[in-house]
Amino acid sequence: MINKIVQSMADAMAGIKDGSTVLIGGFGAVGQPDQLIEGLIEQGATDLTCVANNAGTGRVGLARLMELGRVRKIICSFPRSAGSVVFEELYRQGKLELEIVPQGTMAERMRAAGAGVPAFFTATSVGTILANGKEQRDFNGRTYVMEHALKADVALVEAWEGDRWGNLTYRSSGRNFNPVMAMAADMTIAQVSHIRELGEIVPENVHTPGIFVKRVLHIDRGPAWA
Amino acid sequence: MINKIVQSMADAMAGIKDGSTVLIGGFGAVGQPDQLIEGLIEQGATDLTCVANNAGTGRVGLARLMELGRVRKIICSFPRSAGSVVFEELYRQGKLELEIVPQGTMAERMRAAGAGVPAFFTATSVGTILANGKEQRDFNGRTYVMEHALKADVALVEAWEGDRWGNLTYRSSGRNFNPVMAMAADMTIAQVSHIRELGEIVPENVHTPGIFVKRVLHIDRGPAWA
Amino acid sequence: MTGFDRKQMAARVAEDIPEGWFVNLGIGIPTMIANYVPLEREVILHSENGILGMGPAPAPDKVDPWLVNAGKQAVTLRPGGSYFHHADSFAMIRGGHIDLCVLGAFEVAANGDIANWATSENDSAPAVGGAMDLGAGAKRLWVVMEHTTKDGGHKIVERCSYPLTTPGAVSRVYTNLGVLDVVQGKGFVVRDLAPGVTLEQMQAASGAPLHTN
Amino acid sequence: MTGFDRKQMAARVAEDIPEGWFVNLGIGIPTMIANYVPLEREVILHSENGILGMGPAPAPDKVDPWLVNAGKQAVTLRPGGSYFHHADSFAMIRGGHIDLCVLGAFEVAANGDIANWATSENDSAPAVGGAMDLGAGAKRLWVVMEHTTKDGGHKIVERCSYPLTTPGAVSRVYTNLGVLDVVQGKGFVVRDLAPGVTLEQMQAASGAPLHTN
Repeated sequence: MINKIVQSMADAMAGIKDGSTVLIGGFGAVGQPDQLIEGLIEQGATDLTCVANNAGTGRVGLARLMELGRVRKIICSFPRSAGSVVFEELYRQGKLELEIVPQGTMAERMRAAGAGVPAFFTATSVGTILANGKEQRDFNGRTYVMEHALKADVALVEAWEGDRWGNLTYRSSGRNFNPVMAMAADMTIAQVSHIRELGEIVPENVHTPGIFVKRVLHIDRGPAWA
Repeated sequence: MINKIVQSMADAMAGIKDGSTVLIGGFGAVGQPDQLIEGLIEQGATDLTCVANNAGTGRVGLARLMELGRVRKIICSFPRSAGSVVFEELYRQGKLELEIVPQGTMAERMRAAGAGVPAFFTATSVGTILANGKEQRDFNGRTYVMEHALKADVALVEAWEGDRWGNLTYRSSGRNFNPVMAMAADMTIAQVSHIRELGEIVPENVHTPGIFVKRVLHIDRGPAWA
Repeated sequence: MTGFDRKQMAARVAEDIPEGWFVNLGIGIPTMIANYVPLEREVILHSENGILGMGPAPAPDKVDPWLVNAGKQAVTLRPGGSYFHHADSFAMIRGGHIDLCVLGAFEVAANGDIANWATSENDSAPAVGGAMDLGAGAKRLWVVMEHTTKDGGHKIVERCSYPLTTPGAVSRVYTNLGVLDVVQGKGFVVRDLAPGVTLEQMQAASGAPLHTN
Repeated sequence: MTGFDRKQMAARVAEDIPEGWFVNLGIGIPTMIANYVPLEREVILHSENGILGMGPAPAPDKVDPWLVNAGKQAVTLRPGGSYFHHADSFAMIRGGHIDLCVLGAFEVAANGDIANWATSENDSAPAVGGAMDLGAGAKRLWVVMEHTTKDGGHKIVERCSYPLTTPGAVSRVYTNLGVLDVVQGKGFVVRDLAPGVTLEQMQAASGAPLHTN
C-alpha cells in the first residue's frame, strides 16, 4: 500500500541535506507552510538556498532560519517588505546572497523545471537592469530574455486536504506558489489541514496530483484557519 | 452585465474568418466539440489551419471539413488512425499540408502561446527526423530543441459546465487538450453540456477561468453523455 | 489649484474602465479604484496571487484568512470568481489576457517608460514583485500617481532617472492634476484637467512638454 | 522452443514493476500489463490524455463515455485517481516524474535507440502521438515486443534502420523469448530466458550480439 502520510515532523524532514535548494510556498502568510519551516529549523540542514516570494518577516519562520545563519542565498521577488528586518541586517552585512526575480518569471521558472523545460523566453524584464547579462532574442519583432528552469531538492508546501497517494487541494488564495513548487522539487513535503480517505477528493478537483508529492503531514492550524 | 452565453450556433460562429488557425479540442471522440465543428462546417470559413490531436475519422466532423476543401493545413500528433480515410486521400493527392508534432510538444506549444512564452526548449524529438531543421542547444549536458508557441485565432472546446463569465469545468478525461487550447486562441468558443448560474461552480474547482473564454453555447449531448 | 485628492484620482480612473475588462490593480491608489467601479458594471479584478473576480474588503467579522490580494489585504470573492496557481496567474498576465493594469510609479517618461520598483541603481535589494510581468504583459498599462514628489520634484519626465520597470509600456497617466495620454512618437498629451487646474499649472509641475490635441 | 505468448509477456513485465511507481503503458501488449499487476500492489497508471490512477476496463454496462485511455479504450479510475489537462499530463512525462514507460517497438538497438513510430523515412504521414515525449521524458523506458517480425526479421538490432523515436532511451526489452537489459557501452545483456528457450535460440533470433553477466 502506498502511504505518503508521515506521522511526525521528524519523518517529514528526514534526509534534507546541507546545501539543498528549498522552495517555500505561500504568498505572505497565506499558503505558507509555517509548521514545516519550524520543522526545518529544528532539523538542522544548513547552507540552504531558499526560494520564496518574500524574504521573511519578523524573527520567526524563514526569517529565523536566516537569522540562524542557515541560509546562504535567497531567491525571491519581494525581499524588502514591512518587517523584513532579518533579511536587511544580513544582506547589509554581506552574509546573504540575493537573487531578485520578477514574480511571474519565478513561478514560470519553477513550472518549467517541473515540466522538463530547461529554458524559455519571456518579455518580462527586457530593457531593465534585471535583464543585464541575460541572453536576449527577438521573436516576431519583440525582444525577449531567456530564463532557466529553477529546480530544487525540496519543496515545503501548504495545502488544505491531502490523501495517502499525495493528492492535494488548496483553499482559495492559499494555492499561489504551492502547486508550482510541488512540481519543481525532487522531494515535496506537504503540510495539510485535513487528511482525506483515498477517493474522497473528487478526481476532477485534485489540484496537485500525488505524482508531485512525497510526504504528507497533518497539521491542525487551529480554528482561525478552519 | 457580462454575458458570454450565446443563444444560437450562428452567434457562436460569427466572425470566424477565412485563413484562420482553429484549435479543435478533444482526444478521439472524448472532449471533442462535435456540434461546434458542425457549426463551423455550416459557417463557411475556409483556407483554415486546423490543430487537433487526430486528423478526423470517417466522413463527419473534422474529416468532413477537410473533405469540403476548407482545410489548407493540419497540425497534429496522430494523423493516421483507424478511419482517417479523408485525411489519407487528401494528403496523398497533395491537397493538404501536414505538420506532425509530438503530442506533448503540441500541448506545450499552445500552453506557451497562452502564457506569453514565444519559444521554449524540450528534449522531445532530439535525435529524430522531427528535429530536422530545428535549433538545438545543450543545457546541463543534454541536448534540447527549441519549439515555438502555437497561437490561434479560434479555439473550439468542449466542456461539462459553463457560466455567463465563461468559467468552465470538464468531465473526467474530456479535459485533455481543451484548457490548453482555450488559453491559446484569441476567440475561444465553448460548447457546454450544462449552463450554471454565476457562483454555482466552486471557485477552487473552475478548470478554465472565464478570462480565456469568449462565447459559451449550451449543447445537450443526450443521455449517453450525461 | 485644487486638483484631485487620492480618492478622486481613483474614482477618475474607475470612470474609464468599461464593463467586461479583466483588470489588475497595483498596491496603493490603484487598489482604491475598485471601490469606485459600481458592482453592476462588471469589471473582473485579477490578483497576481491567483484570483479572478476579487470583490471589496470584507466586514471585519467576515475576514477569511485564506483570501488576500496582492497587497496581502483581506478581500472577498464575487460569484463567478475563481482561484488558480501562480504560474497560471502569470500566464494570464504574460499572455496578454489582462485588459488593463493600473500601477503606481516613481516616474513616467514621455516615451512610455515606467520606473516604479527601485529608487537607484545602488539600491541593491529592491522589491520587484510582479511589476515587470504586469508592465510587459498587460494589454494596457495605466499609471495613477501624484503629479510630483512631496518636495515638488518631477515624476512626469522626459526620460526616467530611476531604473526602469518596463520600457515604453504606459499609455495613460492619472494624477492629482489631471489625465495624460502617452502617445508614441509624440509624448504626453493632456486628456483632462482636474477641477481648478490649468494647463500652465500642469506644465509647470511636469518635467516634459505637454501637448494638447 | 516455446517462449512466452502475449499474455505471458505482459505478465512477465508486470512482475518487475514495484509498488508505488507511476507507470505509462503504450498501446498493444503494454496496455495488457495492467491486467497482471495485482490491485493490492499499488502501481499508479498514467495516461497521456490526462489521467493518473487508471483502473481496469469497465463491465460493458458500466462504460463511461468520458473516460478513455490513450488507446481510446474505455477504462475506469481507481480511488485516488485524478484528471488534468494535456500540458500538465506531458509536464509529468517531460519533467521526469513518470518512473516507467513501457512501449511496443519495431526495433530496439544495442545502444538503447528505439524505433516505433514510422516504418520508413518515406512514410510521409506517420503518427507519432506521445511516443517521443515518453521516450525522452520517462525515467525508464522498457519495450515489450515480439523478438522478431512475423517473417523472422530482426527487431533486436545493432543499429535501428527505421526512423528513431528516441535515441539511447531503452533500458530493458521483454520479448516472447525472454528479457534483455540494454547496458550502456556493452549492449544487450540477457536477463532471463522464457521457458524452453535457449541462449543460442535467442541469439539466432537477434541482430546484435547478446551478452551474459
